[in-house]
Formats: sequence, structure tokens, C-alpha cells
Amino acid sequence: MEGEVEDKRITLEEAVKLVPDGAHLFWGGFGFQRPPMAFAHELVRQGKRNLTIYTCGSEIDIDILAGARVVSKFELAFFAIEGIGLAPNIQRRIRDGSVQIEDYTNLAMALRFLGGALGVPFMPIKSMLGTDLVTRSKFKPNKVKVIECPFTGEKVALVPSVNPDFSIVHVSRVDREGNAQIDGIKGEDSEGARAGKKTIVLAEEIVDTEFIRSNPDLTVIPNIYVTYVVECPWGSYPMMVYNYYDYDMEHIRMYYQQCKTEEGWQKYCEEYITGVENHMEFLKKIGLERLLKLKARKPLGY
Amino acid sequence: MEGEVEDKRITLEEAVKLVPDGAHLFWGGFGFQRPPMAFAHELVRQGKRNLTIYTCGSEIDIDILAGARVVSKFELAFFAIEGIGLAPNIQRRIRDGSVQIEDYTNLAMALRFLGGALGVPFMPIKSMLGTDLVTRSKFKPNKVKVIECPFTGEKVALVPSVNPDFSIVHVSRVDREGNAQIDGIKGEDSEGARAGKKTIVLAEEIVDTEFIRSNPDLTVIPNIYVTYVVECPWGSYPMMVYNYYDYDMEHIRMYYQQCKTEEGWQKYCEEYITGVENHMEFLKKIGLERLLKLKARKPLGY
Amino acid sequence: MQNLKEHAKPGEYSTLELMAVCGARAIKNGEVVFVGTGLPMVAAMLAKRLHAPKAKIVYEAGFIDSNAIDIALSIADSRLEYRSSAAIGLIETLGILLQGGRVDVGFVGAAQIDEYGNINTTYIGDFESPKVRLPGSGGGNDIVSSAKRIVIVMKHEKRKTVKKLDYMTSPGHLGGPDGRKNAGLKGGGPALVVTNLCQMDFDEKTKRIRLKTVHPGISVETVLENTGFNLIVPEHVPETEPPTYEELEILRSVDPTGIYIPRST
Amino acid sequence: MQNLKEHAKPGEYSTLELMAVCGARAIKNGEVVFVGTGLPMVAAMLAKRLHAPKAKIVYEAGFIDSNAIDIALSIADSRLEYRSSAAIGLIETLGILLQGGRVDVGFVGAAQIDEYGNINTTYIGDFESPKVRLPGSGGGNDIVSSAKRIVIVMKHEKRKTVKKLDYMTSPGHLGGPDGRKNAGLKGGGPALVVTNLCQMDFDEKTKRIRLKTVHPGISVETVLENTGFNLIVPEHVPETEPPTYEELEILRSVDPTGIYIPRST
Repeated sequence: MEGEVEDKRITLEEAVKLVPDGAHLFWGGFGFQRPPMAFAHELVRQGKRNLTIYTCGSEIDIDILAGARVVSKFELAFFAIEGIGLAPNIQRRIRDGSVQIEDYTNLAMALRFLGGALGVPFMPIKSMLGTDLVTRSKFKPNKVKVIECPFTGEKVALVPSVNPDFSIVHVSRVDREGNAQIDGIKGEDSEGARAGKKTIVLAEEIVDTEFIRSNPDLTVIPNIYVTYVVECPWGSYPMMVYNYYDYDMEHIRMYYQQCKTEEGWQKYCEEYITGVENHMEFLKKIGLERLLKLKARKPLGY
Repeated sequence: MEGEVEDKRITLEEAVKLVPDGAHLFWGGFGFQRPPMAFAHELVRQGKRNLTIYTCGSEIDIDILAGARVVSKFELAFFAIEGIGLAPNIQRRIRDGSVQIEDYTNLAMALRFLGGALGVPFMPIKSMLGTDLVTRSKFKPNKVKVIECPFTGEKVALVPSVNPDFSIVHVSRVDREGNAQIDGIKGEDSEGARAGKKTIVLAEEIVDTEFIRSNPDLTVIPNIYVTYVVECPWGSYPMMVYNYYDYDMEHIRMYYQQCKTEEGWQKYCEEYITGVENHMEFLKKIGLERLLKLKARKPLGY
Repeated sequence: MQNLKEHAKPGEYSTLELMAVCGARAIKNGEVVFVGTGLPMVAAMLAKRLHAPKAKIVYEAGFIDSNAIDIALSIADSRLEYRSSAAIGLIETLGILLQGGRVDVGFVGAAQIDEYGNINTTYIGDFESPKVRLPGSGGGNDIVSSAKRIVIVMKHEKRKTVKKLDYMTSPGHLGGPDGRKNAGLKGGGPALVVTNLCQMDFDEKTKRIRLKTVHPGISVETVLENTGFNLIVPEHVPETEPPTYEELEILRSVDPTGIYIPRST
Repeated sequence: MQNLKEHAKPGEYSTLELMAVCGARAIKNGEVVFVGTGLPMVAAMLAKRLHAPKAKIVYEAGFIDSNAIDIALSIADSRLEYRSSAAIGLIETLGILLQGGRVDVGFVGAAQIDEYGNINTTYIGDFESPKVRLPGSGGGNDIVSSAKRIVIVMKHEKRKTVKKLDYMTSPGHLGGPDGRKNAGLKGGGPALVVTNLCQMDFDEKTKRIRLKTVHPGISVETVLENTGFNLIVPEHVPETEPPTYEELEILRSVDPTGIYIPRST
């Protein structure tokens, strides 16, 4: 009775190869939760250049992409190593002029993704009004428009929708045709995954289609939105995935300290990214013992 | 460690008493799924008048409200007894001039609720353009505005957001402080429940707060949006609630046949609504045996 | 037993069965299909079990990639959840999937259509004091506005195929070739009309409705007699390909009790 | 043991502890509170365990009515899901809860503020060639735009309390009393500023910043020496009420290892 199931699985290397230089990417995860770290590493390994990244806020994942000169433009609301300090590589790349940032707010970015998903050219928002977020822009000619509401007369800001070439999202689990579940907060990933012209879903684990179809209510990203699926356990390390593993603060602090200098960053990049062949070799370098210590405990989920 | 839990439970009678004549209501459920039937019956019993109802599409629930002259205005996209015929009471009330309908599309209504929930005065939509849905209105001076997008130049319709006085939603289960779960499709209830100035959640069953907080991912309507909670088993009968019970097509067909005439409707109303004291007496009239036959089977959910 | 790929003979199938088969054939493998209840649901289920196993059926209430095994009576029927990929809501289906441009083919009905495929499902008679108030748009206008192509399924009568609609609920090609573009609409508009007498498509240049095939046993004259607007009739009008035995067999298994497609005698 | 309701004496608590207590006291029972990580999170957890057990704590990543038992290091930290009512996303928290007008009090930090409570968290120096690029708005502008009232928590320095911001990230009272209304903003704007030296509020008529209380041991002169803008100083400036032993005890149990509030010596 049931339809044929398409197999959308490819490897991380194959997925990253699909992204051409100059492409525009929605970048999933929020704060320390589910950033596509492994995808960032592979973008660096394959030497991609001149990408534009759209995201609400991210941390060492996008700092690495700036450090390795993979990304030249960001449209976002926030970047830092939360709770520790400013993102060291992005700071340097802004100073040397190789990275430009167009500033929005978190809600504005999330609505830009929702607008892209909904197929409308803009979304209304009641933030940003009256501030330099409206009046100043770095590289975007039409960053935001303030109009008077034709129903109430009040001022409303309109932000342009985004339909990036690729949406990159790291999730809890997915079946081979792309039905994805996300445990815990979704950040802006529900909208972002629906905004991309193509969407690549990386997942901690691949589950049988049977498992998904027994619980349709739990599907956060249905197959129709998903172009490719990548199995990628520990794919957000050293950040966290709810119900799977906690962050490795020791590694994050080491990253922050070391990347304060360009030399330190180059050393980190060589040691953990370009100097290892792939994601599995990276994980081996971190070591099984360290990973197992981070595994989430029930019912806490961290 | 944990915060105090507020008890928002009231009875169906108390909940309906809160609704004054002339109030504006979001009306939950979609098609045959989870309409607030018991709430409709109680509105009739308490003799409410001159309500305005906002909904995407509904069936015998709103036909009853029109028949009993509880509602004088609808803003909606669809009404009928699906698969059977036109809604008999609404037809008569339109003819005698006591009911007026302002037409939108299902997406337009759902977006109007989302806009109300989001606190913006309008939402953009790419439907309705070029049709009489834009050019003709019954009672609404500013029904829809077509503008040129300030980013792309394309035409976009704007629909006004809705923040009704009360949102009435029937769900699968809820805890006493108003955290609600909905099994199966949500229709426009997620947005509608968030748009109301006050929101009344009726539920098939009340569950312990412990149950909700063990699975925060399953909460569809969080407590902050909910003003009152009403325990209301079989509250959508003779329509359906996924995982709880199927529709009673025999009753629905009887309703349709009988309500083709005003006399038939008056008889139905007397027999099943005004002539029974409350929801429990209505259920007793239907009878345990009939109800048990409709109980949902696992894993089908119907 | 007959060869399953052979065409059934007159009398071996009903007109409704032929219409369902025409609807099914309009669905290509892998497409995202937006349908309501009734005949289009049966057509989509038939297509999925026959030539389009990778088609994804979407119902506006929120069911995505449904694999229902029982016939549903409501667009929001619990039956449609069975082994679906996801169960969400209207903003997801009508907003993100449909308006977002991800739906290939949408099926709608019509109380009236005009020669550009514009549709009325709201009022019969005058807007101010109508003879009949119909159910309204529902998701109909949304589907016709944004799906890549539209299949209209309706009964063929003179009073339903009119020169001027009493009310335009859903946009066909509006006034002609640039009508939809000028109005700001995203979808491709009506591509096929399936009736109890024939199939009609639209002239590429004028976007006016055109006879495509006549059903077995129906003459072009009969179609014209039952049509209220000016129908383009090509020189050669082929006969609609009858159902195959395979199509009929599956169709009857999809709706075994004949809820939407009563069994042919 | 001391009476829990008594005030602690100088030396028994740190300035950060006093600031957290000031933040907690700004939260009323039953309110919806929007906080980030750091000191405001600790303040909200303290309030909830003391005088505001019905307060609902919302974190922008999507955690609603959180009951975390461990201190989180990220706004999206899995620790915040523990026994929450719901875990959704940014559109829910920043859009529907906050912009929808359901958040009573929001806490934000600031790298610079001016005398109308306008906030900079984006650039230090010139926009075209800044000295430092700060993290940006994040949800800060959204919170300050739409919460009913705002509590700003920051270090009190002359270079941070300026006459003119290098960049306005979030709207205080803009140019004065009608500033927010004219701009179309929904929320009430900044109501309280908690620093390491004092608490400041806003003059009802002019919406300019005003000294409210000075922390124990801090003089009005010290505050003025460390302030870059014109601060309204009322005739009588009371001393900030020190923490009670009860407040301190709970505060220390909320952040037992002193991640955000190192233990006072």
C-alpha cells in the first residue's frame, strides 16, 4: 500500500562538495545547541571560499569559518563565544576587512527565514524601529524598510525574506528519506530548514522510516523539504545536542585562548581540522573516553 | 525548587458565562477534527447573542451557533457539512439576514491568527490576488490591502491580524495550569490559541503537571497563553478527536437531514441541546454503548 | 482473466471511475500532490499505488505524505494521519508547502468556471442577495493561487461553464496570458479540467480553455451543447483513453465500499 | 544562626550578589520574565524560589517556564529544558510571547547606555572602522523593543554611561517621552538600571535617567564620578537595601559553584 521510500543519504564529504564557492547558506543550531560543527570543519578542509552565512547567532562554528576564510559575509544577530568572550577569529577578520557583517536582531533573522519558507518577499516586525539597525547598513542596499500600517497607521518594519542556496541543519535523528526529529529547542531551525532552495540534514543517528511513521506528530522537518541526509554522530562536538551529549567546555575554552592570536588559530586549525582526514579522525583525536564522559544522562538530557 | 502551579480549572458552565453577548471568538478545530462542540451547545443553552466568530472552516458546530442565533457575524473561509452538503442553518440565517459572512481563504485566516499571535498588525499573503476576495466585502471596511513589495516590486496582499476577546480550543489533554498537548493535526489551533486576549482550553482529559513537564517537547500550547482550563470528555462528539474517538456519521447525517427545515432544527435543538441540562446529560442521551463503539483503536487513532 | 494493461470496454467502468483515472494520470511520480476529500483523494491514492509510488500526498489540515488505508470523509479526518511523515497544521501545508512553491499539482472542484479557468465556489446569483451561498474558498483559492499546476474536477453543465462568473473565488488565468503575472500570483494556474464528458486544457497563447479529449461514447457536439462559454475545439479531438483493468482493480481496492466512486454495475 | 529576614552586613556579601538581589526584587510574582545567561538568570531563579514562585522564566532559544536546577552557560543550553512547560523556538519566544506583548520584564546587558536608556551592544568606535566589534543585538533589541519593562544590568563606568552612543542597538526612551510611541515601539522601555554602584530609574516626565539608590558604602559623588552622562540626582537618595540572609542563602544555592556569582569572601 505504501509509497516507495527514496534514499537521500550521502556522506559528509559528498554533501560539502555540493556547495560551490560563493554560495549562500542558512546555518542551523542556536548558541551552543546543535551547530553543524562537522560541516564547518569539512567546509574548511575542502577549502571553500566566499560563502555568505545567514543565521541568528552562532559561536565557534562560524568563528572557524571566518578564521579559515571560508565565509566573507554574514547576515546575523549575534556572534561570540557565549559566557567566555568575543569570537576571536571574526574580530580579526573584521579588522583585516575580509569579513563583513550585516546586523539584524534574532527575531528579524528568524522571521526572514519564516518569510522565505512561506514564499512571501518580506515579514513585518515591531523590533529595530528607532535604532541604528534600521538606519545603518554595511553591504545590503535594502536592509529593512519602515512603513505605516495600512490598517492601523502605526509604524512597522519590514525585513526581506531569505531563500539561501542551501540550508544546513544538524538534528537528533532522521530517516533515509529526510524526515527529521529534533529533541529540545528548535531555535530557528524549523524555519531555516524550510527556507533553503536545497536542504542538507545532518543527524546524530539515522532511524528506520518505520520509526518516523509510527509517530508523525514528532516530525519537525518533513521529507519534502529535505534534499540530502548525512549520518553524522557527534556532529556538533564540542558543542551540545540535547539528549545526546553535553558541551566540552574544556575544549571550547582551549579554543578561545588559543585563537586569540592568528598563530594560535592556525595551530588549532592544523591540529583539529585540516590535519585530520575527516570527521571520524577528528573524533578519534578527541578520544572515546572524553566523548563518553559527555554523554547525556536521562532524564536530564545533558 | 519548582515554581507554584496555578489551578486554572473551571467548569464548562463557568467558562461560557465569561463570554458576554457581542464578544469576538476564535473558534478552534478544523473540519471534523476537535471542534468545541460542547462549548457550542453551552453557548446555546445560556442564550448568548450577537457573537462574532473567526475560524478557518467549521461544520455543524458553527451551524448550530447560527441556527440558535448565537452568532451574527463570521469571518471565515469555509462552512458546510463536509461530504454531505451545505450547512442548513447558516443557509437559512443568511437568507433571513441574521447572519453575515466575510470571506477569506483558509491560509488568510490562519495567517490572521498568526499575525495576532505575533503582535503585528497584518501579515503578507500571496493568495486572494486578482479575485473577488479582494474586491468585495460584506461588512469589513478594511478587509484586505494589496501593496507593492518595497523589496521586489511584486504585488502582495496584506490581511489584518486578529486578536479576539476569547480563543476557544478543544485539545487532547492539558494540565491544570494550562499546558496543552494536541495529538494529530493542529489545523489553525496553535496560532488561534495564541491570538486570543483570553484563551479557554477544553480537553478530553486533565493530566498531571508531572506528565507535561516530563515531555516539554510535546506541549503545543504552553500555560502562559491559557487563561482557563475545562475538563470536557467527548467534547467534540459527534465529530472526532484523534486518538480518542471517531465521528458519529449516523448522528451527523441525522442532523443534516433534520435541519433542512427550521422546524426540524428547532426539534433537534430542543432534543439535544436546550432540552438537556448539561454536557453530561447530552452524553447520557447519546448513550454509553454508542460512545464506546466510536472509541479510537490503536495504532490507527480512529 | 484479462491482461491488466488492456483497456476496459464500455460498460465495464463508470464515468466517475474514468474521471478518477484521468485525475490519477495527471500525477507524475515524485510529485507533491495537494488534494481534498472526494474523487481527487481517490485519484491520488490510485496514482500512488500505480505509476507514482514516490508521490507525496498533502492534505491541508496538516497531514504530510499521507499513506491512509481508509477513505476519509473530512479534510481533517484522523484516517489521513496513518503512516504519514508529519501531522502539523494549515500554515505548514497552505503556507510553507503550497505558497512556498513546493506543490506540483493541486486538485480543486468548482461550482462555476469561465473560459480562463477562473473558479467560483462562493455565491450563485448576485453578491448582495445571492440565490445560494456555497461553502466558500476554504483552501481552494490558496491552492489555485500557488500550486505549479491545477486540475479542476467538476460536473459538466451549461450553468456551470459560464461566460461570467457570479463571483470569482479562485484565480484561473484571470483575463488572459499575463493575468496571473500582473496580479502577482505565483502558481501556474489551471492546466486540466476533468468532467463527466471530457478533458479540457488551456491554449498556450491565449490561456483560453480548449477541448482535449472526449470520453468514450461522448461526441464533441454533446460537450458543446453542455458548455456555456466559448470552448476552443481543435480539428482533431481524440477519445479519452479508457481505464485499464489494472487501474480499475486498484481504484476499486482504494475505495472498496464505493464511498466516493460507487461501483459500476 | 541569623534571622533569615535580617539584612546582611557589609562584608557578608559581594557586589555581584547585591546586584543579583536587586534584579530578583524587580520581578513580581506571576510575571513572565525574559532573561539571558549570566547574572539575570541567577536573579530570576532566586526570585522564583523566594517571593515569585509563580513567575515564568522564558529563554529566547525556546525554553518556556523553565525550572532548571543547573546553571546554564549558553542561552540554548540543554540545562534550561529541565521541567519546563515547553521547548519550542525563537519565533515562539521573541515573536509570540515577547512581541505579542506577554512578557512583563526583560533583562539585558549593555556596553554603553545614554541618559534615555538607549543601549549599544554592537560597535565601540566609528561604525565604518570600529575599535571593537561587539556581539551585536542577538535578541536584545527584540527584548527592549517589546517587553513591558526592561531592567538593564551593567558595570558602572564613565565610558559606558555616555552622552552619545557609538551605535544604538536597542531603543531606550529614544529622544524623550514620546520617542518610543512615535517610533512605533510596543514595550514600556527601560525602567531600572542595576550597576555595581547604584540603581537608577527614569524620570516619569522627561524619561531621563535618575539615581534611585546607592549601594551600601557608595556615595552619590562616587556614582557621579563614574558617570559620563547627566544623571538626575534627587534631593534624597536612599541606600540600596542590602540582601537578607535568606536571599543570600538561596542565591548561593542557585549558583553553588559561583559560575556567575563568585562566593563573597
